[in-house]
Amino acid sequence: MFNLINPDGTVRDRLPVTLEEMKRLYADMVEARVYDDKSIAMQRQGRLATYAPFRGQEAAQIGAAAALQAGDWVAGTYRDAALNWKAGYPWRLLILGRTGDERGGQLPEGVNVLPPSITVGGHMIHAVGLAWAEKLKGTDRIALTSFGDGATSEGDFHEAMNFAAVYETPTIFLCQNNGWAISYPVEEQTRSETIADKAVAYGMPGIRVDGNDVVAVLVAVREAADRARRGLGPTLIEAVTYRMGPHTTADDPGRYRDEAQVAEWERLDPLVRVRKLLERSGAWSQGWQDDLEREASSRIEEAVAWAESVPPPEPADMFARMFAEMTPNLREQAREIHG
Amino acid sequence: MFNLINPDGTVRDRLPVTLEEMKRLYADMVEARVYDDKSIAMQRQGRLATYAPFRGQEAAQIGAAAALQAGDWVAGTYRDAALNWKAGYPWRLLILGRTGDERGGQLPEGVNVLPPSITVGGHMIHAVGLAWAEKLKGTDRIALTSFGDGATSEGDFHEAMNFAAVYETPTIFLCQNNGWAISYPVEEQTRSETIADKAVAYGMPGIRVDGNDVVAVLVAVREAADRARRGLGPTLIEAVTYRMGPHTTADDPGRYRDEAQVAEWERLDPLVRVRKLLERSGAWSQGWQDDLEREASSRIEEAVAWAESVPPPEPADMFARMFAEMTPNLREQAREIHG
Amino acid sequence: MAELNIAQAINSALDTALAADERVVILGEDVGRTGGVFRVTDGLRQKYGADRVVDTPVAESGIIGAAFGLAIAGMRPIAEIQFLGFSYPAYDQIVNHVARIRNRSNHRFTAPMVIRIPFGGGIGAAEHHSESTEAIYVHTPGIKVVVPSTPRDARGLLLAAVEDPDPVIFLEPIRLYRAVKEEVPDIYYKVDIGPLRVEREGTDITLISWGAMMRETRQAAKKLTEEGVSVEVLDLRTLSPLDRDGIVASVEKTGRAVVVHEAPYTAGVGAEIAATIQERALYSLKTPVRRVTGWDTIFPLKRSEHHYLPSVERIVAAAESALED
Amino acid sequence: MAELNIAQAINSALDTALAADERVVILGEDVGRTGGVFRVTDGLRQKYGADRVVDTPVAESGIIGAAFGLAIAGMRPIAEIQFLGFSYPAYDQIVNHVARIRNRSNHRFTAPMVIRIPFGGGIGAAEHHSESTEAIYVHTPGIKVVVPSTPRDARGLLLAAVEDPDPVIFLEPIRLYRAVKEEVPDIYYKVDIGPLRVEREGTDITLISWGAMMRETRQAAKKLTEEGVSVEVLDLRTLSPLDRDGIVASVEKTGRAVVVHEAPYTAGVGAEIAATIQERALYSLKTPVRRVTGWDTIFPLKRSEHHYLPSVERIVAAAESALED
Ligand SMILES: Cc1ncc(C[n+]2csc(CCOP(=O)(O)OP(=O)(O)O)c2C)c(N)n1
Ligand SMILES: Cc1ncc(C[n+]2csc(CCOP(=O)(O)OP(=O)(O)O)c2C)c(N)n1
Ligand SMILES: [Mg+2]
Ligand SMILES: [Mg+2]
Repeated sequence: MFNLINPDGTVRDRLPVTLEEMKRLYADMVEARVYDDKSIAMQRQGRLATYAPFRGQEAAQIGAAAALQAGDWVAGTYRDAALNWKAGYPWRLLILGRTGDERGGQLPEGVNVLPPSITVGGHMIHAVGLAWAEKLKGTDRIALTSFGDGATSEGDFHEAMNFAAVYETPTIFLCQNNGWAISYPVEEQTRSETIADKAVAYGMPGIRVDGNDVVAVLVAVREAADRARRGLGPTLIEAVTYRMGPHTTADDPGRYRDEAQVAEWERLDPLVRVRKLLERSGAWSQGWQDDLEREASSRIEEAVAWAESVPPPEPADMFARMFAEMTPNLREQAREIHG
Repeated sequence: MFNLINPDGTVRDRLPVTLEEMKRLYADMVEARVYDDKSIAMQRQGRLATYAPFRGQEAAQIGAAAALQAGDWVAGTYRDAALNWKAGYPWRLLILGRTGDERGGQLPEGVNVLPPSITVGGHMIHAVGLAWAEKLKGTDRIALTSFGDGATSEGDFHEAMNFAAVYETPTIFLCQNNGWAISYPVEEQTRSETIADKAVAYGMPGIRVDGNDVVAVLVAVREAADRARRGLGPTLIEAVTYRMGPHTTADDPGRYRDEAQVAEWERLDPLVRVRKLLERSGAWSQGWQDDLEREASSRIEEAVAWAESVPPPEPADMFARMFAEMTPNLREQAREIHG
Repeated sequence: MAELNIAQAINSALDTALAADERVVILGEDVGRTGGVFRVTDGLRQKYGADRVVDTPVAESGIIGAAFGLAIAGMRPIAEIQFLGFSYPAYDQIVNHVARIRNRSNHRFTAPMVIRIPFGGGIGAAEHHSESTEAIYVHTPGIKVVVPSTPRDARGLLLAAVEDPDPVIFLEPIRLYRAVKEEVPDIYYKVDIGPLRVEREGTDITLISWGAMMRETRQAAKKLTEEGVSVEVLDLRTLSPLDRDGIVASVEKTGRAVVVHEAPYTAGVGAEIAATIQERALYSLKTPVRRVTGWDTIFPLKRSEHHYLPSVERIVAAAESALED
Repeated sequence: MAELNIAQAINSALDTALAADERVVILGEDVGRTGGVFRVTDGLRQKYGADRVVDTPVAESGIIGAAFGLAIAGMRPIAEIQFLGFSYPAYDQIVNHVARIRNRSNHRFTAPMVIRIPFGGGIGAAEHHSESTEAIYVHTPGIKVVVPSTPRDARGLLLAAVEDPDPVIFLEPIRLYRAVKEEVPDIYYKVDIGPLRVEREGTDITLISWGAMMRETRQAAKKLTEEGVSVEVLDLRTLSPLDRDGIVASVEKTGRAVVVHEAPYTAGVGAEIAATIQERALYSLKTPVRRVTGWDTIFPLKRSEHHYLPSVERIVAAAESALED
């Protein structure tokens, strides 16, 4: 398993990032975690719908997004808020979406992140089509799709991997193997040794990386992105990580998993090891940490305030969103709802 | 690639079959080829619907079926008439089916062959469920599913392989890699080195065998069957073979493939090598060959005569076949059709 | 007898079926360890073991296809799909195989299996969690479609479905899982698949619904009754085969009908019901059959859900307009 | 102008679209080298290259999902599924993604793509090759469903579908591919998606159909005309959005209607049409709307096909019984 930063913050190898970059990655992970915590709290207060926390997966998501360029495509899941945010999806729209408002899916022009997919598995092939289009158009854009261990059981994973390999599309398949598909552990989901091994079936490189090591993920995705941009086709990256929280705020992991396992992964926290590394370089202080958290908090609170101030959707919007131009049938129904 | 009999009829190794068994395998392949030829001819005469010839794949099909025991399940495709027949599907019912009569799918009790699947890929998982049931019931029956190279691109292949591995069902996955999915060559369908390699993704053994060598196929399937019966789970077998004829009688392979390729495979004919081997052992003579062909012909002609004598289906059958007991709606419609 | 809600009634039916017939196995995502995302299979794995209550990979086509094989080889599988919107990856297996094997083999092979699927909106869920696409399965010959709206029916219909020699899709109204309780016999009893249930008798107008919309329909009926209207309420319970005789008999009596469903308007099951009524009872009809349905839009997220779901007011308004004719 | 059959008209539209807009790409099983199993894409790969007319693996979900991604990123994909019965593995992609991205992203991302699918029975084909399950797509908000029955409409509707900013399922009646020829303009022209075509005007009864069943419907109309009946014939051409106004206008004039389709009776598109007519034109109706449809059975194999498909006789009989009222 490819890894650069040890859990205690020591490094295996010279890191291919500057200290400034390292601090940026850390700051982003902190901000993501603040968002995660706030989202859970807001769900408890009844202000947000069911939420799928990513705690423990910050390194995989921030590291991957940090390796992308503006204009690259991202197609991820309901658990990928940190990835999507780092790729340009504003907190305020993510939050608006979670209040149950379709306008949360309307990304700013230029941000090529698809609104997260809620069905498991269906979106991976989209990143193949997106990348294929860029290849046909002759741009150097690529597409990254992120998905869970559970998603690799879906037939759509297989078709997506195969299409990407066959047409050599510039696609990165990023599997966040977080140990669980809701209550079903990854050890039972498949008998392949690793998820990275599955790349063999498609003649594609398969890389296994420590998903709690933000730099290792960054490097792995960057290399895959380079290959993709150079026309060498797709890569599967398995980022080995862990879902520290429940599947969603509606889930009770006590029903199916051992606290001991959670405690073990607690030791491997993706933020802690970077903090230790920075500490060792004299680049971390409690004051800085407090600043980061306070600033992140205030940005996210602003976003929340904004989202909560968005007037409720008009009934007419529902009809208008179906096609470029409303059909006579929809016009009629929109009139009817207005009474 | 596992292989025992060379194209010239010499052998690589001591064959684990008696001369009598060898003759039986040969006789079955001859009978299958007679059926294939007749089916094409009858389609040309307008007596049978579109037909998918298996010429060139006799060894893969007869060898595989010969390795099974009575009661084992078989779930194959539209091209598997030889396999199905050897597993107990009578010619007369296969032919009745091809006249466009659902009664052709009504196998005799005790013959556990599913009527062939026409959709590509959907039936592989059935063999997982069938085998799983036998495992739960504690019998030593297994299930074999046969499919083409093209079918390995379907998501259902992936889900079937994964379920079989996860639940360790006694299932044999037999891929007849015949080089083509209609007009799409196997080299383009996937970038994996071989189809057998795909087994890695499921932690399953993957065997590549010379599909034109009836004994090699027999041995490979027998070993997989032994493993399955001993509770060691599923196996993927790639039988490398070639579709000598068109995809179906409606297809014109001249549009997409080189005659040179066909000629090359002609030299590897699965019947010829066994004939040469038998010749070398003094067990083949032209007279015997003529007998085999004549007897096969007459059996198949009898089957054809029988199928053609089956009175046309009653309209009522269509309704009665939907459920164990007709719904009021179907009873009404059945009355209506009677005028 | 015990006071049970629908989720508990289904759990009790599953328990009964597992105990009564060792061929019964349950399989689906998260049905085992955690007892299903709605806790409907709670406790069953502990009681019957991991071989009979089986957690599966996230692969809906695999679940249905494997259950189909199990059924053909003599088991009685009960497969769960987590939400109706996730049944689509299994659509091919359901339509092209499950619904067809009896026909394909002229009765030689059959697939006695149940596919349990929670469905419907109203809980402010994420995308894909609110579908009511029962019409696509009602349009599929070879499978039955059952939709309870009461705990008693839920238990009885599910036991009937498990015993049925043919495949049954069993749709469970999420919004009602824990909304209603009633006395449910713990004896082994079945509610026949097919006949509708006349829930309230009346002579002025027939309200027709199923599943979660029965709640609004009942409330509308109550309101109309208070206004002095004599309302007949039909809970269809089975959507395929449809109890056409029951529907027609009611409308022949009342001369007016309102069909209520959550699914989109166009080509929903309401269309079939309205078409049937005009076909067989045109001359009894005093006014067109009204359809009060979801709109022809994607089921919206939480903030717009109340705009989408048929309300008591819309049902009452439709009934009142019908009563004017 | 050239005399073309429907297969040729579609081929000519594809050729025109590929030439006119370099964003257009065709993908599907066997569409390239061999020009499609019905030869509808014949010659296009040779002319436009393997990058624009792309043979794909046998993976319907992959084809639709990849086309969807292509469309979002600015291409204009035309995906082919070989038969309607093979569209089911792609059902999830169509319903859960293709039909929903505009809604999910509030117009930010869209999927302007065409899904071409041959459909319908009558050629004595193997199982799964004769489906007419258009109703399941008509019931799906967010996609349009188009069905030509003439060469001229085929070319014009396909060019309109390629230009449409939203996804269009384009159903091609197999039985008519080579059955009819007519003069088809080679200029770039479009036939609007939506409006039905009044193929024959009349005042006594309206016959409504689409796709391959237009043939039997036309023959029935001819027969009835010979008997002195004034028949109006509607070719719907677009099933979603449905031209309700056009249908209602005709039935308000004639007071009688027969809907003809191959799909099973229960919850077919005929149900929607009958429901709409009774809803909006009840008081014009002299007699119930008749549905002449396939039965609620699996589409049978060759020997029983003639029992299944609506015949000219059944249409005429339904019309005659309607005319008695
Ligand atoms: C097609 C489909 N099937 C089932 C579900 C229900 N479901 C939601 S998340 C999930 C588990 C996914 O696990 P994994 O892919 O590992 O992602 P994670 O939640 O761990 O990030 C399931 C089964 C769904 N959303 N879509
Ligand atoms: C789901 C589905 N998609 C497409 C088809 C059309 N089709 C029939 S056979 C075939 C090629 C299959 O190739 P392969 O699996 O290699 O089997 P072979 O015909 O070579 O035996 C295709 C695409 C189908 N029958 N089912
Ligand atoms: Mg996971
Ligand atoms: Mg092949």
